[in-house]
Amino acid sequence: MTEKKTPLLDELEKGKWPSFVTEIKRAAVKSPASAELLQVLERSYAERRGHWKHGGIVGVRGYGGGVIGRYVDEPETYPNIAEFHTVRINQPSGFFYNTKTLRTICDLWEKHGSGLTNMHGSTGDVILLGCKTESIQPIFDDYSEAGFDLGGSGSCLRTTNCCVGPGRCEHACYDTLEACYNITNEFMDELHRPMWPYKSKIKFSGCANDCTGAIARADISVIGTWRDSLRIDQNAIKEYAAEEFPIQSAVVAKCPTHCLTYNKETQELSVVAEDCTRCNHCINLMPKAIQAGKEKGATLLVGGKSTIVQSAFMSSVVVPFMKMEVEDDFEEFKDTVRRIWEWWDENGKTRERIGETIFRLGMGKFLRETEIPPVPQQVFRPRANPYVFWNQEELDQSGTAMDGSEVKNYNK
Amino acid sequence: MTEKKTPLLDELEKGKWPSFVTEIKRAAVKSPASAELLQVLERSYAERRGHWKHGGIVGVRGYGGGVIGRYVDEPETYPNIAEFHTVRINQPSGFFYNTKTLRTICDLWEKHGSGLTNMHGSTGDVILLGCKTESIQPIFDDYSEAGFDLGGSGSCLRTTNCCVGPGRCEHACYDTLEACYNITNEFMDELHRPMWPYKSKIKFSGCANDCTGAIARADISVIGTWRDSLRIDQNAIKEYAAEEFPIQSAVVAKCPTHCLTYNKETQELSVVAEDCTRCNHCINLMPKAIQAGKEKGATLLVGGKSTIVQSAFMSSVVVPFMKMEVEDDFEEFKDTVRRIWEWWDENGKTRERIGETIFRLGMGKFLRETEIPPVPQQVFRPRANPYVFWNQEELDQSGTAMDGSEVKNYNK
Amino acid sequence: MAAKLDQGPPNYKEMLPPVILENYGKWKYHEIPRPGVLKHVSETGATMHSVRVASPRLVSIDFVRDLCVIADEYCEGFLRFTTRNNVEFLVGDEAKLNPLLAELEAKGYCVGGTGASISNIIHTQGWVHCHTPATDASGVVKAVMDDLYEYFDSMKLPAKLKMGLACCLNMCGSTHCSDIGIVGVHRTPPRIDHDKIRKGTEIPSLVASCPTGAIRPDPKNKSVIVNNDKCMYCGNCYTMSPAMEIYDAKNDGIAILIGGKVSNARSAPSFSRMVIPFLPNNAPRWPETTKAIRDIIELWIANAHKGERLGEWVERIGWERFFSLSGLPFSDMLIDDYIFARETFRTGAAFKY
Amino acid sequence: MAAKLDQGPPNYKEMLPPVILENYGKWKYHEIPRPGVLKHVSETGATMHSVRVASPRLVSIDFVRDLCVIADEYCEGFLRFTTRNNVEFLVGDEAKLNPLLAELEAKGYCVGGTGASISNIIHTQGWVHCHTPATDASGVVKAVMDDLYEYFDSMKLPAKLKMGLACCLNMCGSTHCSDIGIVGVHRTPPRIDHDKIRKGTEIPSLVASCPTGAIRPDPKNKSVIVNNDKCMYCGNCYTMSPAMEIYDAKNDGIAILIGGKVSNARSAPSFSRMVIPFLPNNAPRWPETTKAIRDIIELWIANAHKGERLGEWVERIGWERFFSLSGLPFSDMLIDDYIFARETFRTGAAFKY
Repeated sequence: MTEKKTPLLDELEKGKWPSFVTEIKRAAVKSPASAELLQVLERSYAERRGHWKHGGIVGVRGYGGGVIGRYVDEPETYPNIAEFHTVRINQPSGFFYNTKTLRTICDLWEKHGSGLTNMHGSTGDVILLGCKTESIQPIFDDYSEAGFDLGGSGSCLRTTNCCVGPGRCEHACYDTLEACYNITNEFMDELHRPMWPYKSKIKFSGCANDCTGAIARADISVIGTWRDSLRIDQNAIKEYAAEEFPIQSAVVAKCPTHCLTYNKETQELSVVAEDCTRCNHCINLMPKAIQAGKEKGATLLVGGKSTIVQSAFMSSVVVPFMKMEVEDDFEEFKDTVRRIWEWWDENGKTRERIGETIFRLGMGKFLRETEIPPVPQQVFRPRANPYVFWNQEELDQSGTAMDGSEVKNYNK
Repeated sequence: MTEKKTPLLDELEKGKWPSFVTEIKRAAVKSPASAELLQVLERSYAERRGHWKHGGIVGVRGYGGGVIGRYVDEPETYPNIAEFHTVRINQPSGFFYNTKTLRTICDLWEKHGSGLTNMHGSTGDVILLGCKTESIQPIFDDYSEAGFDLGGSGSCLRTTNCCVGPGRCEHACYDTLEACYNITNEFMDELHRPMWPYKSKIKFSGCANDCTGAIARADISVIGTWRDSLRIDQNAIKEYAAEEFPIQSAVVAKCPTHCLTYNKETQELSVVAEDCTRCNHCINLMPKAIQAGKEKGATLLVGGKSTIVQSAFMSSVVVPFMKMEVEDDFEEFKDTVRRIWEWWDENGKTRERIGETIFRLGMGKFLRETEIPPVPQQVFRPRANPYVFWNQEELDQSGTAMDGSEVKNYNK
Repeated sequence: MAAKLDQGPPNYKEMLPPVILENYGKWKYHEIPRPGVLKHVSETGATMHSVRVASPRLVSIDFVRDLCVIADEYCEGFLRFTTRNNVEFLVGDEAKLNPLLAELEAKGYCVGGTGASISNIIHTQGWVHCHTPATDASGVVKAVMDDLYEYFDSMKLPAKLKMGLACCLNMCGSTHCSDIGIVGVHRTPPRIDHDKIRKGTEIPSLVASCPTGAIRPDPKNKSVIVNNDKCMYCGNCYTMSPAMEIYDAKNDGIAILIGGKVSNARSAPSFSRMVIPFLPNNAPRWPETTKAIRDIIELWIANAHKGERLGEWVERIGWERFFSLSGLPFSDMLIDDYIFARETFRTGAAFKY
Repeated sequence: MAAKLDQGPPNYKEMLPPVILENYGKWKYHEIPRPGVLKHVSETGATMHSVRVASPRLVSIDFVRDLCVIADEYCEGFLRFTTRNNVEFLVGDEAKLNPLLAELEAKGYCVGGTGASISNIIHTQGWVHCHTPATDASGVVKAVMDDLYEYFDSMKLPAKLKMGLACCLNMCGSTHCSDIGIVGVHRTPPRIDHDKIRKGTEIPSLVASCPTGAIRPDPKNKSVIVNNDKCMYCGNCYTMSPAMEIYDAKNDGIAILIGGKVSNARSAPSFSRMVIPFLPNNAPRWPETTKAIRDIIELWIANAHKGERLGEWVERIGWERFFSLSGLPFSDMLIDDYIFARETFRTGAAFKY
C-alpha cells in the first residue's frame, strides 16, 4: 500500500476532540479498504461532495435485511472499496459489554472487514463499516456462532433500543433492559424479514427524561411513568434545605403545573397529586428526596419519525398507562403493538410510517380499529373544527342517504 | 289574515330574555309576510328542519351584490314569503345612530318589507330581513336617496366594520371610526362589484382587546398597537394601591412576559419595555394608571376566516407596525392592502380565502410577491422542517439542473 | 330621483352625541358603576354613561322605534349598537342616568352584559332565514339566555364570557373563537336529487366543492355519487347545488365547543374546542343544551382564578383534567382528524388524569 | 458449523458488572462529583462511579481494544456506551476511580459530557459512507467539538446541551429535536441521468416519491421531467433512483436549527427550529458553522436562567427577541411553507421587537 497524502484530513487530527481521521488511519494500517477510504474521503474534502453510490441488494441466507449495500462511484480508482457494505449487529440492551464480547466483535471484524466501526449507530446497532459482498455470509456465520445476531434494515421492525434503565438509573419506572431484550426476541421475524409498508422502530425509555429520544425517533415510544402520587421524603427535603439547595426557586417555582408547595418554616414540601403531570422535573433536581409513585409502568406513544417526507412527527399518547411487567411477559404491550402493526400493515401506503398513516386516516379510525379506548390524555386539546365522522349505524337511518331513500319521500 | 296558532313558538315568549317571537308577532301585525314567517317557523319547530331554499340571483342596477335571495320551499302554501330576500345596508362606523336615521331605516322598511331586521348582522350590515323581488330596486332607490348604500355580498370586499374606537374608548390606538369610513369609501368598487376568488373582509379594532373579533373573522385584521413603551402614571398607581387594588396578584403576576415589577414599599410600578408584548392586560386592569405608548398605529394581520372548507384560520401578522393616520389618508394601509388583494386575485382559486391561498402557496412566496419584508414578528416560531425553497438565481448555477447541464459533465 | 351609486355608508360623525364630539379621542378610563352601566371619563373631566340593554337581534321596526323614543328622551337622540347585538344608550347628562334606568326597568328591558358577565350571544339566522341550518339560532339563544340570565345582569363570573351560536358548520359569527360556541351539526350524508342535478348543476364545481373528495361524477346517470364513508356532512355541496339536501330532522342537532377567545389580553387568541359532539334538537327550549352549558359555566365558576377566561382556565388545568372534572364523556369524535389534526395530538408523556 | 437464525442479541445480563448485578433496580440517586464522573448510590449503600469519555463514533477496532484494556484494569472488564456515543467506564471499586482518571488523562482521553455540558454530538456518516450527504458529518463534529471543548469538560452551561448533526434532510439522529441541530442541505434540483432512468428505474415509484409533486413522467423520452419551481431538493427521488443526482458541491452546505428537546421535564418535547438557512461547506474545519454555533451558545449562556434549556430560553423570551438579540438575519426562508406551516404563523397581535 503506497502512502498517499491527506493534507485536508490531517487538519482534523489537530485539536482536543478525538479524531475520526486518526481512527481511519489506525484501521488503514491493517486494511487496504480503510486506506482507500482515506483517499476517497480526502477527495470528498477537496471536492466537497460524497462518492458513494446506492445500496444494491446484499444479504444473508434466511434474512431479509441487516446488511446495507454500499459502493464507491469510481470502482476502478478505488478497487478495495468497490464494495464497502455495512453490517448491523444487534447490540445488547443498554449498550453494556464485557470486554470479552467486545474483543470478539473486534477480532471477527479484523478478520472479515475494514476494522472500522460505529459504537453505535443512531438506531442502536453495532455498525460494522465496510466489507465485500463475498464476506457477508462468512461474517454472519462467524458472528452467529459467537452469539450475535443481525439488526434490522428495510421495511421491518428496526433494531429496538433502550436506556440504561434499572442497570444504573434511579428513575427507571420499568425494566427497560429486560423489556428490550424480551420484546426483541419476541419479534425476531418482524425484525429480520421486512414485510411492512416501511420501517418501524421501538425505543424504551425508563422515565419522562426519555434518554433514548423515543418520542422523537421511534414509531412505538415506551416511556416510563407512574399512576399514583410521587413520593416525598421530608427528612431528605430538610437535608437539601440544610445544604441551601434552592428548593423554592429551582424546583417549586419551575414546576410547570404549580402542584408543589414548599413551607420554608417547617421545611416541608407538599404536592397536589391530581395536578401533577409526572414531568420528572422535581425528581431530576432532588433525587434524594423525591421519587416516582409506587404504581409504575409506561406510557405508550405512537407515530414518531424524522423529516422525510411529510416532515417530522413526534409520537403521541395512545395508552396513557400500561403495566410493563417481566412477570406477565409484557403481555399487554405485545398485544397492543401487534394490533397496531396489523392495522398499519393493512392501511399503510408504501414508505408511509405509522404516524403518517394515522394522520392520513385519522386518530379516531386508528383507535376504533385497534380497539384502543379514546381518552383525553391522547390529545393536548380536542378538535377545533366540527368535522366529526359519525357512525351511521348508530343514527336513525330512515330517510337519510344511507338507506338509499329518495329525497322526495323524505320531504313528506 | 287569519290568526293561526303557534304553540311551540309561544313557549319562547316566556322567560326573562327578550323574545324574537314577540318581535315577529309585532311585525306580523302589519306584514302578511311576517305572519307567514311565523307559520313556517312554527312548522320548523315541529319538524325540526328549515324550510328555506337557495338564493337565486337578485340585485340592483349598477351593483353586483348587496341582496341575498331567499325562497320558501313551499311557495304555494306560503305565497307571501315565496320570495323573502335580505337587503344589506352599510351601517355607519361603530354602529352609532341618531334617532332620525334609525327612524328613516324603519319607515322605509315598513313601506317595502317585512318590518323585521337584525341590528346588525355579524359582518356589520343592517340586515333587512324579507322582501319581494319586485321591491328590491325601489328599496335601493329609496334608501339611496335617504343617504344609505348597500353592503357587500358575494365574492367581493364585504362590508367593513370597526370597534367603538376613539368615540368611546380609552384604548383606541388609531381612529377606527374614521379608518372604517374612509377606507370603505376608497374601496366602493371592490365592495359593490364582486370580482375576486371569494369574499374578503376587513375589520378595524383599536387595541389588542380586538372587540370586532378581527383576528378570527376578517381576512384583513387591523389591530391597534404602539411601538414604544407603555406609560405608567406613578401617582395613579399609588391611588390604586390606596384603594387596595391587587396590583401584584392581578396585574404583575399575570403579565404573560413578566415584564412588570411592583415595589410595594415605594408603590411604584416599572416595566422592562423590551420584554413587553403590548397584550393590553395591565392597561385593561388599571386604565387610570397605565396607558399605551405615544407612537401609535396598528398591526396588520391577514388570513382570518371561519370553518368551511379548510377549517378555521386566524389572521397572522404581516406588518407588525403600521401608521394609521387620517392626515396621510391611511396611505400605507391602502397601498399594502391593494398589493395583497392583487396577489390573491392572481393566485387564488375559486372559493379560496386569502389565508387559504397563502397557506397553499407559502407565506414566503406571499411576502416576496407583495413586497412585504419578512420579520420574525410574523411567526410564533421559525420552521421546523428544512424544506427551504431557494432562489436559484442567487446560487451558482454552473453544473446544476437549472442550467440544463448534463450530469456527466458535472461529475468531471 | 336617480339613486346615487357608491355613496357609501352614512357618515358616523353625524351619529355622535355632543359629549362624544367634545371628547372624541380624549377618553382616559372607564368604570362599571353597576352591571350594565359603563362610565367613561374624559381627560377634560367630562363623563358619559352607557347603558347596555339586551336585544333578541331579530327585531321588529317597532322595537327600534321604541329605542328611539327612549334615546330622544334621555340621550339627546343618540344611541348605538354593539358588535354583540346589544343596544347602548349614551347618556351625556348624568342627571338622566337614574331616570333612564328606571324607565328601562319599568318597560322590561334587560340591562346588563358588562364586565364579568355574559354579553349577549352572537348568533345566526337558523330556521328563520337560513338555507343550511342544522338547528335554530334565535330559539336556542333565547332558551340559553333565559336560563343564564343571572349571569347577564350581574358580574359574578370569573371573567367575561362570550358565546356564539352558528346554525351550521360554516360557524358564522365567531363561534370558532368563543368562550362557548353552540354549533348546529348535520350527521348524515346529503340526499341526492338526481333530477335537479341533471336540470342545472355544474357537476365539476359540485365535485370540487367537497373538501374530502367524497363526491365523484357519475357520467352514466349525468349525476354524481357520494362516497358516504368520506362524507363529513359539512353541507358545502348543498351550497353549490340545491340537489344535495343535507338537512336531516331525525339526526341534526348541536355540538358544544369551548375555550376560544379573540382578545390578545394576557394569552393569545385561541380556537374553541369541541367537548360535546352532539345534543338533540329538542325544540322549543333545548333543555339538554341549556343544561350542558350551565354545567360548564358552573364548573368554571367553582374552579377558575379570578380574571381567568374559560379557555385560560381549561388550558391551565389541562383538557384531560377538564374532562375528568366535568364528567363529560370523551370519545374519538372529539379527536381531530382533519388537516391540522397532528398539532392536537399529545406529543408528550406528561399529563394528568 | 451452521449459523443460528434469530437467536437475538447477546443477553445483557452477561454484560453487567458485579456492582450492577447486586444493585439492579435499587439505585436511589446520583451525583456528579466532577465533570465526566457520575456517582450512583444504591439503597444498599453501595456506590458505583461512571467515568464518561468522548468517542469520535467512527473508530477503529484498536480503539475498542484499547478501551477493553482499561476496563479490564479498572472495571473488572465491563464498560458501556451511551446513546450519544460516549464511552462509560463503570467503576465498582471507588479506590480505582482516581487511578483510572489519571490513566485516562495520561492517554489523552477526553473526560466530560455530564450535567450542564455538551454531551457529544449525535451524528451520521456524511462523506465517509452515506450516499446522499450534503455535508460531511464526522469532520463538522470534530471542528465544532474542538471549538466547544471547554463546554464538554466543564459544567458551566445554563443546562445540558444536546446537539445532533444530520448530513441530509432525512435528519437522522434526532437533529429535529435537538438543542442545536446541524443539517446538511442541498439547494438545487436533481440532475437527471436519462440513460440511467431508461435502464432500470421504475418511473411510477419515482414520480410518487416526490413530496411536492414536482416530478412527472415524460413518456416520449421514457424518462421524467422535474418542475424545478416545485422542487425543494429533499433528495427523496435520489433514494428511489440513482439517476437523480442531488449533490451539488457548489451549493450544498449546512443549516442550523435550535431549540428542540426530547425530554418531558418541565416543558413538553419540542422540535428544533431553523435560525440559519445556509452556511457553506468550508472543509476541513467549517469555520462559519463553528462560529455560528458558538455565538448562539454564548448568547444563551449570557441570557438564560439557570436550568433553562436553549429552547426553553428562546420560548420564554420569544423567537422574535432571539433574532434581535442574536443579530441573525431573518428571512422568508425561515418561515414554514410546508404541511403544518399554519401553526407557526403568529395568530396574535402581541409580540416583541
